[in-house]
Formats: sequence, C-alpha cells, structure tokens
Amino acid sequence: MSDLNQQMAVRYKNNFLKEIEEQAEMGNWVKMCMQCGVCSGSCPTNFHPGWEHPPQEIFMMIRAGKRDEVLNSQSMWMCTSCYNCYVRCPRKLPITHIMHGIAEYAYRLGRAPKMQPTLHLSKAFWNNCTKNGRVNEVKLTQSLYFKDGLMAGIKMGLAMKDVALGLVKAKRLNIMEALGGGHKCKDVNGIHKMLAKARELEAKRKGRQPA
Amino acid sequence: MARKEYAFYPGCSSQKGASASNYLTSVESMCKTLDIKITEIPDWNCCGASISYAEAGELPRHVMNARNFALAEQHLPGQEIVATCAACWLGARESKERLEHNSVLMADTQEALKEAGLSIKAIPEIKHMVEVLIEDLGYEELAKPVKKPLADMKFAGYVGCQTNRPFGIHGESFENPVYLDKLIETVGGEAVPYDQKVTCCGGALAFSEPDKAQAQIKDIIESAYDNGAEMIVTPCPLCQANVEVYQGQINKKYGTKFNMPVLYYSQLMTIAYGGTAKEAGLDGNVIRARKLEEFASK
Amino acid sequence: MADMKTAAYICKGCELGNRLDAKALIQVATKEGKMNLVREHDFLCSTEGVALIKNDIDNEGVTHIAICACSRRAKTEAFNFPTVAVSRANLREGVIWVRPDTDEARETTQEMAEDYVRMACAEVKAMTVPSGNPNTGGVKTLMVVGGGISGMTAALEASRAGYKVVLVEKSGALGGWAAKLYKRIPTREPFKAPEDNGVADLIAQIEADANIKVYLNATIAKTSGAPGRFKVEIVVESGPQATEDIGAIVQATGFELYDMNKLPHLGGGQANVVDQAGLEALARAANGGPIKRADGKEVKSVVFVQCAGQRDATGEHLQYCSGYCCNASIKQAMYFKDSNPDIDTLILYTDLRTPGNGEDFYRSAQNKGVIFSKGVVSQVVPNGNGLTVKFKDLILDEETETEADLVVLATGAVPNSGVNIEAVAAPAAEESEGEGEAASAALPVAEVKTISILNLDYRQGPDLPQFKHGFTDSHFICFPYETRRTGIYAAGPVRRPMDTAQAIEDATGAAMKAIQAMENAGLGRAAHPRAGDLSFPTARLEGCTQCKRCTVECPFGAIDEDEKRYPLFNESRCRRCGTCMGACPVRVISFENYSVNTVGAQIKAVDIPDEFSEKPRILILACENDAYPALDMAAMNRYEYSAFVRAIPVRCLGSVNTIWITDALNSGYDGVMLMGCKHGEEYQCHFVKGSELGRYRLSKVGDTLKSMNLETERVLDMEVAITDIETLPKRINEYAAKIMEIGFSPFKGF
Amino acid sequence: MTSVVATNQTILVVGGGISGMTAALEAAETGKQVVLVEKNPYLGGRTAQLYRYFPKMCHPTCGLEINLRRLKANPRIQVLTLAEVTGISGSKGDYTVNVKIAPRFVNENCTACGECAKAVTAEIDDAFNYNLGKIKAAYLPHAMAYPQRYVLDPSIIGTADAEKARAACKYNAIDLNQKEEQVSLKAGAIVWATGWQPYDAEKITPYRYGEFPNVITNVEFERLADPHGPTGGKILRPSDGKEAKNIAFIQCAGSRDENHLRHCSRFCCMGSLKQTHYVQEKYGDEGKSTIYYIDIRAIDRFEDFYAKVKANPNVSFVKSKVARISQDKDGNPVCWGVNTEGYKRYSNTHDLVVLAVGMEPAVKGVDIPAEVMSDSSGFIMADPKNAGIFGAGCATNALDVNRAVQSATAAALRAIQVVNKVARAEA
Repeated sequence: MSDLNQQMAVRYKNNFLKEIEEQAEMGNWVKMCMQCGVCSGSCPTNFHPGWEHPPQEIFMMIRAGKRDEVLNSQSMWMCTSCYNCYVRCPRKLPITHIMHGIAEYAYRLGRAPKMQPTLHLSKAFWNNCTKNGRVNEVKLTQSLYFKDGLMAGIKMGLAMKDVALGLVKAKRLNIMEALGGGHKCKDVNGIHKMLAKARELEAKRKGRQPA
Repeated sequence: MARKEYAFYPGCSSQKGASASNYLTSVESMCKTLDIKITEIPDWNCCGASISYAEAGELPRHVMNARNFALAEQHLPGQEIVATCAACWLGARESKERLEHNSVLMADTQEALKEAGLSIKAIPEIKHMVEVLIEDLGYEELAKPVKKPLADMKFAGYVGCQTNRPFGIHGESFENPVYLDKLIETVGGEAVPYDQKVTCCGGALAFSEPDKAQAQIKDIIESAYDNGAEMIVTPCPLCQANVEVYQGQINKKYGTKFNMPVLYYSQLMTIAYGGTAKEAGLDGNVIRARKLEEFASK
Repeated sequence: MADMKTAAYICKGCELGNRLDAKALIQVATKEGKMNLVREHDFLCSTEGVALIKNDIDNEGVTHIAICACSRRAKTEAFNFPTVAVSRANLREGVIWVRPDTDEARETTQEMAEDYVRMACAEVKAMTVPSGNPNTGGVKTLMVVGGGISGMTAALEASRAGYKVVLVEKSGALGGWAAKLYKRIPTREPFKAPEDNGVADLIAQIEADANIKVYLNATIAKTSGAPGRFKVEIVVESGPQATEDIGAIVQATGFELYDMNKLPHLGGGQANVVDQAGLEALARAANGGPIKRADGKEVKSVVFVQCAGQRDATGEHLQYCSGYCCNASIKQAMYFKDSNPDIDTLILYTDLRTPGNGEDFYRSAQNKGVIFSKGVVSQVVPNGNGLTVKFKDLILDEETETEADLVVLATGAVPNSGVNIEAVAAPAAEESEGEGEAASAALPVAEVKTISILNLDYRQGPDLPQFKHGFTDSHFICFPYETRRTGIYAAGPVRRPMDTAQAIEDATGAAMKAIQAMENAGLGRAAHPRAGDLSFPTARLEGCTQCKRCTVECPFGAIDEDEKRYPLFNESRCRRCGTCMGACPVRVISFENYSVNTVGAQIKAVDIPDEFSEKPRILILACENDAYPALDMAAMNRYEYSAFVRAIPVRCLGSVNTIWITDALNSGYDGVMLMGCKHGEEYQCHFVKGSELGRYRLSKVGDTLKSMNLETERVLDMEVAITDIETLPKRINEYAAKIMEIGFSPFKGF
Repeated sequence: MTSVVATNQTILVVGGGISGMTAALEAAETGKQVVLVEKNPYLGGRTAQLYRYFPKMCHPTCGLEINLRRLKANPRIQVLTLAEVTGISGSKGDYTVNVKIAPRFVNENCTACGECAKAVTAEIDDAFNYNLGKIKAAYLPHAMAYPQRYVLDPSIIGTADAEKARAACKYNAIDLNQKEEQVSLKAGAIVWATGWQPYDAEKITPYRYGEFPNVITNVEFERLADPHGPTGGKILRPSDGKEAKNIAFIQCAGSRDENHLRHCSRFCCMGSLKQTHYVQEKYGDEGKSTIYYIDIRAIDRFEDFYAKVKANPNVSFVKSKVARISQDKDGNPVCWGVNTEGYKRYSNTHDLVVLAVGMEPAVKGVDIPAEVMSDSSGFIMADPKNAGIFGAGCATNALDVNRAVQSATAAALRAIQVVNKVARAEA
C-alpha cells in the first residue's frame, strides 16, 4: 500500500489540503471550518484522556500541511459516530463523515497506526458482513478477541466470558454460528460481484490503482 | 388487510439467535396488536453500519444499502421501508440521501448493482419503527390498545445517538428529545428526567475501545439510578446491548453495583398491550426485568 | 414690552386642588407675582382649559402667561402657545409628587408650591417671544470637499434633492481611494465576489449633472461666514482663484494608508512586500490575468498580514482597528484565486472581522480555497527570491513559518482631517481660563498635520475639531453627525474608518444634515440639539470689556472677534447653549427667552424665611436634558425629597453665570446644588464642552465663598445622569441634612 | 376617530424606534410633513430597553429625551402609536397606505396621574422588561413613554377591572368603547424602519434556554442591570434570586451559524464587552465575567473599549464556541467546550449564562411591496431602481445604534428627494 502513499505524496506535492479534498470522503469540506471549536467540545471522547487532536485541530493541521501527523494520528479512529459535532457545526460540515473519510484514506495509504483496534474492528466487521451478506456475531466476536494473538484472545475471552455467557443464556448469542452455520443471504455471489465492481469504480474515480 | 404495510428491514442483530432477537420478538407482537403488517425484504443484506467505513470505503457501503432498496422496490412495490435498528436506519437513510444528491455516486451504484442483476428506479422512504408509531399512527392510536398501564414503574428513556442524530425524529431537539418519554407515558409508565438521555454509549467502540466506551456507559446508568429510574428504555439494539451487557465489567472496574435492566420500547408496549413476558422477549434480557415480568404474569 | 399683559393659571387637577391651597396660590400670583390676570381651573390641560387660555390670548391681549400645573416636560401639546411668552410652575412633579401627603408636610409643601408660582411669574415677565435671527443667509448651495466615493455620493444625493453643489477635489481627477481599487468589497447580495469599484459610474453621473460644479486640482484658501452665508475662496492650481457663496459644507477628505515603512519587522519597505494599495496596483496591472510582482515574477504564493501596525497596544502604531481590512484582504486573496485556484493564499489574522453579510464573503473566500490561520506574525524576512513569514499559530499553539512570493500588509487607515486645532494650541488660548482643561488628549501616532483643509476663518482655528485618533467623528451615539462646527459635516473615512458601502450611506446622511442646516439657517432657526429654537444670543457691546471669554469658550466656535476685538456673533453657527452667557463676567450676553435676568429673577422671587424658621432654602440649577428629567421621573416614581429645594432648569451647566450663585447666597440661600452632565473624555454633555467649561468656571466660586466667609460646602457640583432617578432624591436629602449641620446662612434677611 | 393629515408630499415613517424617530425628525426639521407609525404604545423601540450604550457607557434615555423634545417641538410630525401598516398600494410619489390602529382605551385627556393603575388589580406580563416581571393591566409602558399616556390592556376590557379604571379617572380619559380603526393615508415616500428582534434562543438547543432558568439572553440582561428594570438594577439570577457574580457571556448565540442566522450581528461582541462593565459596576472585584468567543469584533475605535476590558483582571476571554450547557444540582449552568487556542478542555460552572443572541430583521415575514428587495438574511436592500420605499436602521442590516442612526439619516434624504420631486412637479 505504501506505494500508493508515495504516489499520492508525489501527486499532491506539498498541498495536503488538496489531497484530502480529492481523496478523502467529504474532504472538500475541510477548508470551510472557521475554527470555532464546537466540534471539539461536542465529542464524547473529548473528556477522556489520551485523545490527541479534535476535529477542528485536525482540519487546521491539514491546512498547515502536517501530512504525516494527520495520517498517523489515532484521533480519527476514536470517532464513535455519535454525530454531535455534525449537528452542531455552525458551518454545517459533515464532521463525522470527514473524520471517517480521513481515517479511511490513511488506512488506504497504509499510514494508519499498527493494530489500531477500531481499524481492526472495521475490517473484521466489513469482511464478516460481506462474506455472507449478513453479520455472523460469534465469528465477529472471535475475530476481535483473537486479533492480538491466541493468548491475548483467551485472556480477552475470559474477561468477556460473563458477557458472552449472558448473551448465550439469553439466546442472543448462538454458538452454532461459529460452526459454519449462521445467517446468510441467498445471493452471496451477486453481492460479492457487486462489491468487487464497486471497489473498482471507486478506485478509478479517485485515480488509485486498484489495490 | 392490515391498516399499514411496510417493507421490513430487521437488520443483522434482529434475527433469531442474534443479539437483538428479543427486540424482534417484541416488535412482532407489538405490530400484531397495532395491526401493522411488516414484510421482511427478501434476501436483505447488512447495511455495513457506520463502523465499516475504513474497510468498506464510500461506494461499497452505499451499494450494500442500494441492494436492499432495489429488492424492496422489486418485491414490495409502493411500500416504505421500516427499520428497527438505529444503525440500519441511519445507514440506509444516509445512502438514500447521498445517492439522491450525487449523480456520479448514483451512476456508479447502478453499475455495481447490475452485477447482482438489480437496479434502482426510485428509492423508497426509509423509516425507523418509532417514526411509524408516532408519525404514521400517533400517540392516541398507540394508547388505545393499552390494557395494563405500567403504573408506578419508573423508566429512563435512553435515546442515544443514531436515532437522534443527524436525522432524528421529526420535530424533536437533538439535545432533549422527548418522544421516548412520551411513549413511556403513553403506556402508563413514568419517564424520569435525567441528563444522559443522548449521551453516546460508545457505539462500536465498545469492542475496540472498551475503557472509553464503558466510562460513558457508566455515566448513563449512574444518572438513571440517581434520578430514580428502575429500568432503562431504548430504541437502539447497539445501545441496548452496550448499556446492558457491560454492567458486570463496569461493576468490577468501578466498584459499582449496577443491575439495571435495559429494555426496548417495543417490550414495554407489548406488556402494556397485555402480551406475555415471552411475547415481549423479556427472557431475552441478560439482566432480567423482574418487576416487569411479574407485572406481565399478573 | 410696552403692552405686556400677564396672566397666571392655577391648575387644580391631578390632586393639586386637594393637596394645595389654590386660593393661597392665586393670592401669591396676584399680590406678589403681580399678574394682571389670574385664573384657576380644575383640569387646565383639558380642551376647555386650553380654550380658556387661548381666549385670553386672542381676546384679552395676554402676552405673557405662567402655567402653574405640571412639569414643562408634560402636556406640551396642550400648552403650546407659540405667540406668547410662557413659563411653567412645576407644581405636580416638582411639588406634590415628591412630598408626603401628611399634615406635618402640608405647610412646607404649600410653601414650595407658592415659591414655584412666584418664580414662574417672575420668569415670564423677564422673557420675550423670540423673533428669530435677523442675521441669516439664504444660500442653498452645498460645498463638498473631496472627490472620492463619499464626496461624489454626497454631491449627487444633494443634487437629487434639488440643491446646487460645488465639489472641490485637490487632485486632478475624481475617484479618490476607490479609483485605485481593481475591484471593491461587494455592497449587495450576493456577497460572494468582488464587484466593480463603481467610480466610473459616479463620475459619469456627476459630469451629467447640471447642479454640480466641479473644481479639480483645487484647495480651499479661506472659508468665512456661517451656515447660509459662507464665503469660500478656492485656489485652482495654475488657474484663477474663485469665490463661491456656500450654504453648508460636507468634508469628505478620506484617508491615507498607515506608512508601512514604519513596520520594518513585517518587511515594510522591502522588496516583494506591499500594502493594500500596492496590491491593488498589481491587480489592476494584471487586470484579471496572473498577478506579477514588481520584478515581473508571477505570484504563486501570497500571505496577507492583518492588523499590520494596527490594534497596537504599545502606542507605537495605530491603536484602532480600521474595520475594512479583513474584507479587503479577503477580496484581494480572491483576485489571486479567481485568476488561478492553485495559488496559495494565506490570511494571518487574530480576530477576523467581517460583520453583517461580510460573513458570506468570508465563507465564499474559504470556498475558493483561501486559507485562514489565526496567527500573530513576528517577522517577515527575505528568503532567496521570496520571503519567509514567521508567525505563532494560535490554534496549533506553535511558532512556525511559511514561504511566500509576496506579502501584503493590511496597514489600515489614517484620516486626512487637517489641522488638529486642539493639539496645536489655539491662538490666545492662554488668555482664557477655560481652555487649559478644555484641550483634549493629543494623539501619539497620527502626526499633527499642519496643512489645513477648510482654512476656516474662525476664532478657534482653521479645521473641524478632531475627536479620537485624528478622526472628526462625533462622540454622540445617538447623533453621529454632530460636529462642533455648525453647518459643516464630515463624511466617509475621515470621520471614522469604514468601507465603501458604509461610506456611501454615511455621505448620504451627511448631505441630509447639511441640507437641513441650510434650510434652518435661512429661517434663523437653531440646529441640533435645540433644533428650531429661534432665540439667539445678543450682547450689549457698550458694557463689554473684550475679555474674550465668550469667543474662546464657545464650544461651537460661533463667536469671532471684530477688528476692535469685540465679540462678533455668528448666530447661525450658534447652538443656543448659553455658554457665552455663562462665561461673561459683565453679563452683557443674553437670549430673549433665557437670560441672566430670567433665572436671576426666579432666584430673587423665592421667599427666604429667617434663620429661626428652621427652614433652609437650597437652589438647584439643573441641566434641562438630564438632571431635570431625572427629577421628573423620580417624582413619577413618587420618590420623596426635601421641601427646602427650589429647582430651576438651565440649558446647560455651561450657561450658569456665577452671578446667580453669588446673588443666591447673598440673598440668604443656604446652599446651591449644580446638576450637570458628565464631562471629560466620555462626556455626555449635549453641548460637548458646556458642562466642562461650566464646572471649571464654577470651581472658582470657592474664592468668592471665602471672601464672603461662607463654607465651601454651600455650593455643590454634582454629576447627574438621566437614570439617577433613585439616587438623586437621596443625594438631595443628604445635602439638605448637611446644610442643617453647617447651619443657616448668615446672609438671611439682608 | 383618528384623523391624519397627509398628501403625496408626506413622508411616512414605519417604526418608532431610534431609526424611525431619527428619519422622521431629520425630515421634519428640514420642513417636511411626516407621519410616524409605531406598533407599540410608545416610541423609542429597543434602544429604550437598553441600560447603557457602548462605548461611552452613557444612557439611551438621554438621547431619547432630546429626540422627544425635538418631536414635541415639531408640529410637522404626526405620531400614530399602537398602529401597524397593513397594506401599501400605488407607486413612488403617490402611495396609499392602510394603517390598523389598535385601541388604547385611553384618550388625550390622560394626565398620566396614575389613578387607574392604582384601581386595577389584574396583572400582565411586563413586555417592556421582556416579561421578566409583571405590571398592572393599566400601565404606563415606561418612565419616558411618549405619548405620556396610560394604556389599558385588552385582556381586562369587559371585566370589572376596566370599570374600576374608568371610575378612578377624574378626566374622562378612559374610553372603553374604543375600537380598532383602519385609516388610509397618502404618502409620497416611505421609510421602513421596523428594526430587529432578538433571535429566538430556544432554537439553539445545546444551550437549553427556556429549560435552564439561569440561561438568559443579552437583551434580558440589559433589563436586569437597568434601575427601571424588574430587579431595580440588581443582577439577580432568575432561578433563586441569588446575586449572579460569576457570569458567562456566549458570543455568536445564533449568529454566524448556518443552522440559525448566517450573518454576523455585529453589535453582540461590543454588547457583551459592555455588559462586563455592568458586572464590574455592581460587584467590583467580586464580579467575574468570562467571554466565550470565535472572533472579537470590536471594529474601528471600539478597539479602545475592547483593550480596556481585556486589561480588566476580572474579565477573561476563551476562544471557543461553547458546545453545550448543562445544569448542576444547585441550578448553576455549566459550560462545556474546548479552548481552541492550544486545545484546552473546560467545563466551567457559572452563576448565570448570558447568550449574546443576534439580530433578526423584524421585516422578516412582513408583507411589504415587491419593489422592496431583501437580502438572504431578510434585511432590506437598497433598491437600484430607487423606488419610493427606503429601509432604515436595523431593518437594512445588523447595525449598532450609531450606524442605525446614520442609515436613518440617509433614508430621510432619499425620502426627501422623492417628495421634493413631487413638489417641483406640482409647483
């Protein structure tokens, strides 16, 4: 992927704003921010420690051409999609989507932080739900627990044991799904072809060689 | 002939044996009482949810929703789509809005759909079940079938994010929506005021950033307790799961003694309409709502 | 005065009849007031009551009437008799509404009422109906000085109203600053893109307008006279001198940019650093094409530095914000973006100021890709063939820098307001006592200009007095056009920093005021704030000692000196504040309906009980615009105060002549309260310097008191605002108590 | 029956606030006939509801007194209060205007003695004080109300209270039979000076105005500071009457916001800077003010004023648009947000929050003839075709008092140009 990173870095020289505008979903809104800060104050993760850059600061960094700092940042990945910033922004910036867009782009470029848990979740979820057209919750949960390797997975699994058991008892977690079973769409094949086409078209539109 | 018919989009979590199966159960009972006919969209697929943004990218996400639109149009012509899951509803509405306002996206989508032998003519309206209840029927209609008002029961209506923002329920404020409280009162319960009504439960980050998410969940439950709530009520499967299932972990981490049942509005309504605990899917709650179960059995 | 017939009317309405002994009041008016005719009425302001008075005027030949009822501020429509002299005894707000309705209070309340009746009778007899100013001029031609947007607008708007205009422009062409602009900030919806500078259109209109006579390359050698009869000598470069008869003047002499050479740290004076004018020149040269630097290089990156040498706390540069520069830089950044979207345009600001629909302009610029950063520039230094701009990014909280081909400094506006007559001490100022305090703070930056614009042949100097930072603005929120030179109004950026849209509005307003001044001068009427007042000051020159106090103190420069150094009044420059009357040590200046005598007679009319009566008498001289209404409103709220005070409204503290105070004390008053408006930098006096001059003058009373062996507390100078309705009665009562402490005046019964 | 003397050389001024009064006075003092129409029972508009003006900290009533004196002394102005324009027909130089006049139930006989108010028992919301208090249903709107005549609130007509009022009046000033009137009048030119209204703060949901009693608006705060106001000039907070000494001012409450008012309302920055003076004036060093802002827009010489306030250690500035307000157990409002200068999080507790709500043109939704154009914010724009109807003051833009008066003076001349033309044509 990092060749794509190179490719883009060259294409946009030192105009990171332009790069974001053309490559990231909703990126063309970044320039409209007036730095009021209402998004930063609205973010639910704002009052938890360890959150580097709020949206309005990310936007300023993009304008200031801080490409590496932005693409490598953890911040976009913290978005809970609560849409508080989105509805309060006085400039009507679709901030939630912009943050997703920047994160997605960073990932495409291979710049996202290694083992970023939310990124891992995103991959796991999408792959899981597109495999059969519907989510297989057991497999999803497993893939999440075991992302950091077997031991960590077992630890995590133990930690989550009560949660899982609770769900099982309540018939809301069907272990049978683990074994082949589970919900699926009839036309899985069509779905896969459809998505392949979609990925191809998107890459074309954004001038990226299909990965 | 039912008085209302909808193309039903249950979503992945509201399937048999899935994490919101009890939601589905109660919704079906509720709709039966209200004479609402919901027909599942044949072979519907996952909406992708917000969280898939990174892996999915833009177009594939819309295409997934577009497929559901196409199927609904094809098999259930003229019917509006109703979703029970906040994420499904939001995902679908976002795709509808984006596709209708972006001809390039629409063209690409059609091209991709062709691969699955589908196409879109006009995207149907997409509603959340709550909209069907309060907009298409109205509180008065909802009150009529009430057989057993949920007297002296105190609920904290937890609206959360995605049924509230960015679209929300028409005429409600983002900061203090009252439709859930009104629903609670419609079925005879008491809605306690509390200030975490629209606080985010962490959403999908409950998986990836459990510490942050659980800190937020703690605030929500604490505030519900502080204001005298006995149960929490929500319209969103993810909110329901997050607020319910992590209470044990939160108790461990913070030394709290949370044991707060978290229900769906549809479960309340089913009981108030005289349904059994089973019909309301109360057995599907990890933290059992004993008081409500006893009430139901009376 | 020969056939003066006086009448007094005692009203018994609004409880006056119950609270007061009307019979006794009639007695007082007849016996002591010596009124030829005295009537009482149950409801004087009723149709019948008014008809009664009207009838006496029409059929009984009554010429002077004293209406003893409510405050002069109440029932003005009913009691409106323009043909006769009218005084008002304030028995309602002045007496019964501020006194308790109790048996013990009844006696003193009645005495209060009787005194006010005496005073009204005495006053009206000393008055005559103003006959209007004989010394008017009927010229209805407006002179506009300055041919920029403001000047041209003022000229055209006046012409559209049917007035002739003389337009004087010092340069060889009309257009002024706006003509230098490639385009201007949008003035109408949609506020999204720069628009044509509008100059060509205005010039065309002016050339096509037969009402407007234009002088180019012209300056003003001399302006003498007054509204309605100015004589203006115009010198045309390499041409004959012309003289014009002018009715009123609009000064629209604009501004120049603050000199960027004073900002070396921002690169001022260096290559590739320009001010906003410099950028406009480059843009005009490019005319929509790529903008090139002086060295011919095409600009690919440009940085705009806002507030360059403005909003400066050090006192080294301009302290104020010029208001328009944010929008101007946005506009100039658009020049670049519109010619080539790939040019980097960065605007560095601390507070972006785009009020009103300017917000749309701001959004539009962002949409075009103009980058805005909240930052403070520390340095601009050469860097190869370009520049490096070092700044603190306030959002990212870091010292950083950026490169640019070109840097534009938004340096702000310095007004062309001519000579600061208060900084360069007015001639013979030292001769006057008032002046020392009167001089306002001179300005650090805007260097004192020595070339006059108007060359007014006025005793008090050649140009409009300046207000702040060299601008000729008014200090009144409610009356933005009120300069201190009647009939001369400032418009546009010389008055206050402003953009084109505002300047157009401002110039139209100034033209309005100028037209009004001409119309009123022709009718001998006063201008604001005593608009329509027909009275005017006259002097008995045989008594004049040529002390010049009046000529120096007049806040409006209305009085010159003739060759024999006697005061020469220019009535249509006069605002009727009476400061000259107050200043005159020999009391030769007076108005027909307001004079040393009209007030003096009231003071003397008050009945002074002897010291054994335990009833002191305190004189209140209250500003009619703020203190007197405050007393009225205190009464409406039924706030009570001492029955020992007797209040007389005065036009302004500046009109208070010390003789009133000394006479009062001599005749046995125990104290005097002077109630005037706030003075100093935030003055609230509607005659600008009136209360200040009055105060200064009255501060000298202390010596008089000593010479009379009286305690200095017997005269109290109070600053009163119109909202002091609650505190004023308290302060009156406290003073009354204090007087009781000090004891009674030894002068009683003399 | 109200009789109006007007011809096509008359200038009609709609709105009796400081802009309308100014336009009317400037025209009349230039010799023109003017009819001034005001919907309130008194003149003065919103400036009369201000405690002090920036930057001089002088009192609006002082200027109002002068304007009222000018008005009383001028026979050329006819004032119609409780009156609203309902329709305009005709064209430049020849308009016919329909005016609806609501009954005051008090006639010219009124001496403002106040006996009727004593007699009446019913109370109504005190509109002059933004309903922060109650007044008798027979009332003088405020101390400097002109015309200086009482008003009977329609709500008591037909009740015993109305009879009591009538009985208490010795001067037959109370006329309970007054009916709404429709009068039609001619005018050559019209000045539209209907002013502004504060933006409805309830629409700014994150700030919970209307839900949290201690979140109020800037216009309400003016009344709290004013000695004529409901608290007699004491800054007491609504919830418990406690002295509010720690006050937050939130700028751009509705302004510069695509969800509310797109324009910048211009006056609010200076307004809040001014109001910090009130806090200082009442509480000295115990009074603390915090201003939350995006950009402080203290334009031109107002910068001096800003500099003085900045130098006051009791006033702090936070560059941040407050994200939301919550309320703690004691009813104190808590402001949540992030200081964008260096990204510092805050959740600050205050005694009182003052929302600097912006200006919405009052012309919005009013039906004025097509030849009058308005901009995207609803403000009247100068018509390039130069028709005979001219906007003045805050009907044309978000303006401070000083600029509103300029605008009104300009509008007066534009109107005079029209009627002079008519006069020349008829001469």
